[in-house]
Amino acid sequence: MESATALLSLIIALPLAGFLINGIIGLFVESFRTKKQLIGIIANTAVFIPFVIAVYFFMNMNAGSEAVVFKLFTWIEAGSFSVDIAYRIDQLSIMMTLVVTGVGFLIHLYSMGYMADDEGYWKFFAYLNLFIFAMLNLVLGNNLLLLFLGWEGVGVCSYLLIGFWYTDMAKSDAAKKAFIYNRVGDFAFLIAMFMVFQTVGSLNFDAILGNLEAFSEEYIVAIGLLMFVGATGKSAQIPLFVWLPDAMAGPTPVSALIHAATMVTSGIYLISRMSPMYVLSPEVMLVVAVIGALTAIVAATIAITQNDIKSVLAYSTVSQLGYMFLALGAGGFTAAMFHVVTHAFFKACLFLGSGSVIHTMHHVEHELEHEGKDVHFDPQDMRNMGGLRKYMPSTYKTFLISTIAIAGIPPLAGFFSKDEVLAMAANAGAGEFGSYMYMALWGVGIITAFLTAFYMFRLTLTTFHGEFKLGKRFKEAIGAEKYLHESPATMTIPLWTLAGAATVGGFLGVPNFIVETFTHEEAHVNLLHNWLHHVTADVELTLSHAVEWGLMATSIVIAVLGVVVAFRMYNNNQQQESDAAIAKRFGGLYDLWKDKYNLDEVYEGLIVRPIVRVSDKVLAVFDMKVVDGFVNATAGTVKLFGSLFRYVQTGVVSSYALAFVIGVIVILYLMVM
Amino acid sequence: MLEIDWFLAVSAVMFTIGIIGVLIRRNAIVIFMCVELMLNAVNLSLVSFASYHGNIDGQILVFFALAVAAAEAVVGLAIIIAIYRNNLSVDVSKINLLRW
Amino acid sequence: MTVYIFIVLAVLAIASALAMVINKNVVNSALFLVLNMVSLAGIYLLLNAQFLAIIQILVYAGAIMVLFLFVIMLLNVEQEEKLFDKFRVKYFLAFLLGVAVTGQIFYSLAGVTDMLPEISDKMAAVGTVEAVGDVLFTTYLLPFELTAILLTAAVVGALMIAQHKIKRTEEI
Amino acid sequence: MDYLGDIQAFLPGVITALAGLIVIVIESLKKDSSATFWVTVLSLVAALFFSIQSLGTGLDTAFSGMLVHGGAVAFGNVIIVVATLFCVFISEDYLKGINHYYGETYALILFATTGMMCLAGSNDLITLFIGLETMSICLYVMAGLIKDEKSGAEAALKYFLLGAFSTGFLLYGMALIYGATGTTNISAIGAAASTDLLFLAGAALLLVGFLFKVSAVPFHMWTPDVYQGTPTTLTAYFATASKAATFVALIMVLSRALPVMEGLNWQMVFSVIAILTMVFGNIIALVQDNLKRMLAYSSIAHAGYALVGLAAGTPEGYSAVLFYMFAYTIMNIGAFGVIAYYERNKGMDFSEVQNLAGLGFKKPVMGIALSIFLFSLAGIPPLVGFAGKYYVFAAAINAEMVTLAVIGVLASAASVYYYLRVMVYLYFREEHKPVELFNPTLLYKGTIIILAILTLYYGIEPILPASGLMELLNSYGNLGAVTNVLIP
Repeated sequence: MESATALLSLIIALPLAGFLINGIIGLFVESFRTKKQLIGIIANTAVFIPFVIAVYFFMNMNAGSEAVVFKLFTWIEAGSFSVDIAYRIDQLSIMMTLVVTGVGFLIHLYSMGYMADDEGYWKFFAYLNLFIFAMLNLVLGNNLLLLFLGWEGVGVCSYLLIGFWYTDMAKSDAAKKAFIYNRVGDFAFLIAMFMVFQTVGSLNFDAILGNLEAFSEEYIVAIGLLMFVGATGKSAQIPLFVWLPDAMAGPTPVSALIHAATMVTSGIYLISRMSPMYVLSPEVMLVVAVIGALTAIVAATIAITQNDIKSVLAYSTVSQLGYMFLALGAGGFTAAMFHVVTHAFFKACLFLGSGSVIHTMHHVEHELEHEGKDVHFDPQDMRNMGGLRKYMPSTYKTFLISTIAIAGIPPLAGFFSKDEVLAMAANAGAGEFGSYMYMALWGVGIITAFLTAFYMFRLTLTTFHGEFKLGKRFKEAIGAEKYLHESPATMTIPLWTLAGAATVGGFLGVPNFIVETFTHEEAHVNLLHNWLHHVTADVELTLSHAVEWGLMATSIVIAVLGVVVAFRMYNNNQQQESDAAIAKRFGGLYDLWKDKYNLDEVYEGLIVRPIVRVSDKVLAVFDMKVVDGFVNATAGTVKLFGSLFRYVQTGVVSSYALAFVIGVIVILYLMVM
Repeated sequence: MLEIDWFLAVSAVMFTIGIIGVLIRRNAIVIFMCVELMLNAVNLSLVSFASYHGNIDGQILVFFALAVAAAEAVVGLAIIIAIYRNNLSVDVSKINLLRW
Repeated sequence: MTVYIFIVLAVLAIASALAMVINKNVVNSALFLVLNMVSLAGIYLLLNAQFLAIIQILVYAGAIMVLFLFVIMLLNVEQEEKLFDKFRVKYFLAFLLGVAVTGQIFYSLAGVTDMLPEISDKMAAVGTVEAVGDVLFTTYLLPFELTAILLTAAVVGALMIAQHKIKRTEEI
Repeated sequence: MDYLGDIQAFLPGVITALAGLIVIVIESLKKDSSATFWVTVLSLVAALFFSIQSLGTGLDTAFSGMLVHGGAVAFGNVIIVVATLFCVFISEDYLKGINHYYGETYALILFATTGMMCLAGSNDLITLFIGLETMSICLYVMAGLIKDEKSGAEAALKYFLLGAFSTGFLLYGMALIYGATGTTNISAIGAAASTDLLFLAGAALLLVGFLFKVSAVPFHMWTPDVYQGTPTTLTAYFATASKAATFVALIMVLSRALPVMEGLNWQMVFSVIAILTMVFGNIIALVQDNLKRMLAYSSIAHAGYALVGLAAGTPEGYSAVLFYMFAYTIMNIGAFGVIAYYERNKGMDFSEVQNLAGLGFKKPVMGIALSIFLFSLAGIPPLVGFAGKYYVFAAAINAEMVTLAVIGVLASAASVYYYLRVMVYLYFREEHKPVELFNPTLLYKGTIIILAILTLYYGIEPILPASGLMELLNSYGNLGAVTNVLIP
C-alpha cells in the first residue's frame, strides 16, 4: 500500500513537475528555451512514466477488484465537511488514465516534431504537461471537488493552448469563445455540486453513490440535468458545441489531445461515474440520449460541407461525442466508454495525420516563398491537396486505417464500438428500459453512421487520392509537388502506433452474442464490459441474438454504402462537381448545413446583438464606449449592468450621501420594524 | 418637570435638518457645518440620556465627541483650503473628477 | 419656569439650524450655527450638565466656529446663488429621506419616557467639572491619552495639507 | 490602578504612538531624514514582536475596562501591524518616486496604527469612537497627500465629508444604545441587550458607521474615488489595515454586545448588505479600466465576502472572518504594490489596464507576483484567497445560510473575469510601444516576493490537517460568550 501510494503520487506529480521545470526554467532562463531536445525529453518522460505506472496498476487489477482510494492528505477540514486530496483507482479511472497518459504520450512525442520550429516550444510543452496533470486529477479524483478542479484546470489549459499563437486575433478569439462556452457549463456543474453536498454532506463518490436514497426525485432530475449541462459545455454538445470547431485554431497536436481524445470526453466520464444516479431517472436519460443523437446528426451534416481538413475532423468529433451521449442516454455506459477509447485512438490518429499534412503544406508554402513566388493559400484547405498518398505514404496509410475505423467497417475498432452504441439505443427502444423514442434515436444513429462513412471518405479521397491540385488553383504553384515530403519519424511513429491501436482496439469489446450464437452458452468475451460493469450501472442488454445480428448487419451495410457512395463521388478529383451535385440535390438544406445551421448567427442575433444595441442606445446618452473586446451573451449582460451601475457613481458627494441615507433607512427598517 | 422625550425630539429634528443640509447644499464648508450640526444634535441626545440615567458616561462621550469635532474641523478645513487652491471653488457639484 | 426656558431654547435651536441650512450666505450660515450651539449650551444647563455647557461655548462656539469663519473669510467663498431658485427633485428627495429617517427615529424613541421618567437626582453632583475631571484621569485615561494623539495627528496633518510647499526630489 | 500592567496590555499601541511622536521630532529637526523611516520600521517590528507574543493569550481587560487584549484582538493587532509594516516598506520608495515624500506621513501612519489597535481592542464605546476617529483623521490626511493635484485633494474631501457624515450616524447609534442600556461598556451592553426599539435603532446606526468604514454597499461610494486619488501604496494601507481593524472591532462588538436573540435581527442585515456588496462590487468592477478603481471595487466585493462570515453569527464565522482579513491583507497589499510599481514607470499611464499589454514578460518577478495576487484575489486554489473564501462560505453553510453562500460563490466566479483580464493584457497582448521598466529597489522587490510567498504558503498551510493558524483561530472561536470578559 505504501509503495502503491508513492507510485500513485508519481502519476499525479510527474506531469506537474514537468510543467514546473519547463515553465519556470523557461520563463527565467532564456538560453534554456532553445534546448528543445532537453525540453521535449523532460516533457515526454513526465508523461511516459505515469503511463508505465498506470500499466503496472492495471496489471495488478482484475475485473472484480474493489476500488482503491489513496488519500494523500486532508485538503480542507471544517466541521463535518472535509475534502481529501484522494485519488481513486478503479476499473473506470484506470482505463481513462491509460488513455490519457498513453495517447497523451504519443501526442507529446509527435509534438516534438511538429512544434520543432516554434519559438514557444518550452511554453507549449509546459502547457501540455499541465493539461495532463489537470486531466489526471479529473479522472482520478475521488471526490467531485477534485474532479471539478481538474475540470477547470483542463479548461484553462485548453484556453491557453488554443490561444497559443495569440498573435493571431482569430485564435485568441477562439480561445475566449471556448472559455466562455465552457464557463456556462461549469456554472451548472457547480450548482449540481452544491445540491449534492447539501443532500449528502460529502462530495466523495462512495458517499454520494452509496446514499442515493437520500436524494429526492426532483433532486435527482435537477442534479442529473445540471451535470449534463456541464457535460454539454465540456464535451461540445448542443447547444454549447459551437466552440469546438473554432478551437481548432490551436496547434494540431492540441486538437488531437484535448479536442479529440481526452478533454472533450470528460463529460462522458462524469456521467459514467455518476451512472448509478442517472439510471434512477429515465427522463434525464432520455434528454441525454436525444441531445446526443441530435448533436451526432447535426454535426455530421455540417461535416459534409466543410473544406477545411481540421474543420471536418472537428465536426466529426462533435458527432462522435454525440454518439457517446446517445449511448449514455440509452444506458450503455460501457458502450460509451468503449467508444471513448476507440475514438481516442482513431481520432487522435486522424488529427495527427492531418497535422502531418498541414505541416507539409506549410513547408510547400514556405519553399515557394523561398523561390520568390508570392503564393498564399490555406494549408488546411483540402481543395488545395489531392494525391498526397504518393508523397506521404505513412501518413496516407495510417489516415486510411483510421478512416476505415471511424466509418465502422469491420473488424476495425470503430465498428465494434459504434455497433454497441447502436445496439444499446435499439435495446432501450425495444427492451424493458426506456421508451419507443429510442427507436427513432437509433434511426438517427444509423443515418449518422452513413454520413460518417461518407464524409470521412470524402475527406480522405480528396486529400490523398487524385492528383495534387495546388498547381491548378495557383499558377505560380505549378510543380510545387517536389516540396511535398513525409514527416519525420517522431511524427510517424505515433501515427503508426495509433493506427495499430485503431485496428485492434475493437477486440476489447467483441459483443457477447457473436460467440453465444455459436457456442449456445453464455459468453463473456466483451472484455470492456466485464471490466467496467462493477463501476457503471449498465442497462441489461435484452435483445435477442437474431435482432442483434440484424442490427449489426444493418450497420455494416450502411457503412459500406457510405464508403461506396463516397468512392463513386470523390475518387477522381471530382470533389467540386460532387459537392455541387449534392448542393443542388439538397438545395436550401445544404446551405443550412454549410452555414452550420446558422447557430453562430442565431446566438449572435438572439443574444449578443440585442444586448449591444440596447446598451449602445442607453450608453450613447452617457457618451461611453460599450461592451468592448469580449462580446458574448453572458459577460455582455453583466457588463451592461456594470456599465449602468457605474453611473450611479456620479462623483458628487451629495449623491453619495443620498445613497448613504437610503442605506440608513433600509438598515433601520430591517432592524427596527 | 420635563420629560426626556422633548430633548430627544429636538435632537432628532436637528439631526434630520443636518442630514437634509448635507444632501441639498453644494458648498463644502456648509456641508461640513451641517455635519457639525448633526454631531451637536447627537450630543444633545447623549447629555439628556446621561442626565436621566444619572451616570456620567454619556457626558464623557460628549466631551470626547467635542475633541473629535475639533480635530475634524482642523483637518477638514485644511482639506477645504487645499481643494480651493486646486479648483478655486468649494462647490462639490464641480468637484467630480474622480467618478465612474 | 424650566418648561418655558426649554421651549424658547428649543425653538431657537431648531430655527437657527433651519436658518443655517437654507441661508445662501455662508457667513450667515456660520453665525446661525453659533447661535444654535449657544442655545444648546443653554439646554445643557437645564439638564444639569454645567461642565459641558461651558465647554460647548468655549470649544465649539468659541474655537471651532471661529476657525470656520476664518476659513470662510480667507477663501472669500462665493454665495450659493442658485439655492432654491427653482424647484429641484433633489430637494424633494432629500426632504422625503429626512422625513423617513425622523419617522424611524421617532418610532423607536417611543416608550423612552416610561423607561427614564425624570432627571436623576444624582445629576447635580455628577455634571460638575470636578466629577468629570475625576473620571477622565482614572477610568477614561486611555481614551483621554489617545485624544492627545488624535489632536497631534490632526494638527500635523492639517499642516501637511494646508502648507503650500512643493518639494523636488531627484527624478527616478 | 496597575498602570504598568495596562501599558503592557496595550504595548504595541503605545510603541507606535511614541514612535509617531519621535518621528515628528526628528522631522522638525531635520527634513526628510532617513531616520524617520528606520524609527518607523523599528517600532513596527517591536510592535509586531509584542503582538505575536500575545497571540496565544486569552481575552482580558485593561485600562479599567476600556480595552480588551489577547485572543482575537491580538490576532487583529498582528494583521494591522503586518499590513502597516509592508505598506511602509513599499511606501518609502514609492512616495519618493512620485515626489510626495514627507516625513510626517510616517507619523500619521503610526498614529493611525495606534488608533486601529485601539479600535480593534475597544471594550467601551468611547474607546471605540476615539480609536476609529484617530484612524480616520490620519487617513483623511493621507488621502490628500497629493494635495497639489486636483485628484488628491478631491479624494481627501470626499473621504472627509462622508467620513464625518458617517461619524454622525455612528455617534447617534452610540447615543441610542447608551440611552437604552445606561452604559457604554461593550460587555455590559451585551448583558443589558434587549429588543427595545431604542436599542435596535441604536444598534442599526452603530452598524451603519461600521459598514461605512468597511465600504459595504450602499455606503461604499467613497471607496473607488478615494482609492484612485490616494498614493497607491497608501491605498493599500487604507484597503487592508483599516478594514482589518474595523472588522475585528465589528467582530468584538457583534459577539459581545449584540447577542443573537429573537427580534435582534442583525444577521439579516448583514445577509442583505453582504449580497448587495458582493453583487454590486463585482459587477461594477467588471467594467473598470483603471486598475486602482478595479481593485477598489474588488475590495468592496471582498468586504462582502467577509460580511458573509459575520452574517453567519457563529464562532466559526468569526474565525473565518479573522482568517479572511489576514488573507485579504497579504494579497491586496501585494496587488497594490505591484500596480504601484507599474504606475511609476514613465511613458504611459500604467494604471490603465490596456497599457499593461505585454509587460508580463518584461519583469518576470513582478509579473508573476501580480498573477499570484490576482489569482488569489479571484479565489483560485491553492492560494490564500481561496482558503479565505472557502472558510467564510463554509461557515455560512454550516449556519444554514446556503443561499448566501451560493450567491457568494457565483459572485466570486464572476470576479474571475476581471482579474483574468489583467493577466490577459499582461501576457497575451502585444505592447503598444516599447517601454523600458525601471528596476525596483531591493527592498521593494523583496517585499513583493515575501508577500507572494506568504500568499502561497498560507494558501496551503490552513488547509493542512495540522494547521497551526487554524487551530489558533478556532481557539478564538468562543469569544462570542458575553461572560468571557468580566464586566468591571
